[in-house]
Amino acid sequence: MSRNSQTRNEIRLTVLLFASYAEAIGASSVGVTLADGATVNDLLAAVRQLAAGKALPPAAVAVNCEYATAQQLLKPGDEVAIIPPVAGG
Amino acid sequence: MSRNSQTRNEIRLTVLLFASYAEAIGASSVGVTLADGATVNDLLAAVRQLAAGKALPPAAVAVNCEYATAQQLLKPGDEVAIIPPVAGG
Amino acid sequence: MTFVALGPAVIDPAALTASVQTAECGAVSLFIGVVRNRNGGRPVMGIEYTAYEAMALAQMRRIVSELENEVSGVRIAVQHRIGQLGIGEASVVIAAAHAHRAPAITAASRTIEELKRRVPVWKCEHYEDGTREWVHA
Amino acid sequence: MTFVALGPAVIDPAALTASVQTAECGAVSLFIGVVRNRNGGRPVMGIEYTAYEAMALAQMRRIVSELENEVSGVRIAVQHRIGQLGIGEASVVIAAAHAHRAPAITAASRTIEELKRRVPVWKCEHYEDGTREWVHA
Repeated sequence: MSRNSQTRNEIRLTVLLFASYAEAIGASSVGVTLADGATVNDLLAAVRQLAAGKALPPAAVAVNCEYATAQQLLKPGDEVAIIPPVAGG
Repeated sequence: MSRNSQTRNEIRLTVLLFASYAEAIGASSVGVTLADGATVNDLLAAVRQLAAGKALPPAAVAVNCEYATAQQLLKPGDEVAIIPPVAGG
Repeated sequence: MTFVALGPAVIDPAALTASVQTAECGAVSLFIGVVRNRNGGRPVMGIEYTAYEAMALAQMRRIVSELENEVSGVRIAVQHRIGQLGIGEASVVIAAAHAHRAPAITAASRTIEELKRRVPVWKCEHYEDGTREWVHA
Repeated sequence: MTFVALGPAVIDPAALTASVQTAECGAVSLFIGVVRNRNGGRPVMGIEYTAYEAMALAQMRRIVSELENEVSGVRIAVQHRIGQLGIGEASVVIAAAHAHRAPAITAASRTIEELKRRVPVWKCEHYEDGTREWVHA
């Protein structure tokens, strides 16, 4: 509870991975730590880093089972998932 | 085979009736005799006479299982049917 | 090959689906026409279907063949029931299969439209008050 | 009331039909998505479907509810299968019922379009040569 920890808060999130993203990263979920004020775009960039340069399709991000916008802010407790291009049906 | 019978040939046809027409005329088929050169329109008029003024919807005529035009000529041996407005499905 | 049928038998949509499906199919579109409990605001108890059977079959075959020519690669099956049908029973089932969904859906939809326009089948509705009437839609 | 399901069970189109049909229905339109034996010219042996299940169910419910609001009187059911499917097996079935045919057909067709656009389900195609690939259509 120092002044420092209050100004430099971090958000720890568990990110669900599917399909090509799960395969490239080798996990069905990963823990990521982002700076307070991080957006969906920041999260996506952090996750793509984990793929270590493997080719991946562009992906959307879902927050709490809803498609999120790129500039949407993340907050602790959000259920976050990377959504590669869907191909149901 | 007199000269007379050759010039005054008649066409005898059995006409199939369905739905409101069968009900109004009280039969599922009727025999009609038309003058040589009779058209589909003539046949329809002759059949409607048999309904004795009962209200009937406009109908199409089928000749050999095909929809016929009003001016189409009839010939002996044709399978003729009155087709009230269809309502399948 | 094409399955077209008309008769008093209960229609099995699964059988029609099977008749059009091949390993190349990615989509099957089914249309099921059902007897409903009212028409034009009047309570309906049931419908009696009659047909000019030879012509109805010929026209159904024609419709299928026209659409199979028009929509390349589609396979269509049609079965129409005749006789006395109760509420909820299927009077007609159409199945259309194709590699892709859009042509399958279009073919099934076009088939029911053409069937209603051309196929000599008639229905006599039986009403709650005991009367009956030929439908001239 | 609305039936929306996702899981490894074989889908029964008759059960979906029954779930949407009422005495007021005159038409049921069914769409069946099927695994086919080739894609983009490559011979396919089978497809493995995976889903983000919670979100897929939420999105399917949302689509059904949007279309039931938009197409007055329509009733829609959707079931998607996941797991390893062979050629000819149904991956998705949609049933839409309405008093009249046009809204039933429109609703089933719109449902499959929306499902393909929004529902987080993915397929990994297995090819004849032993390779596999995630489909990013």
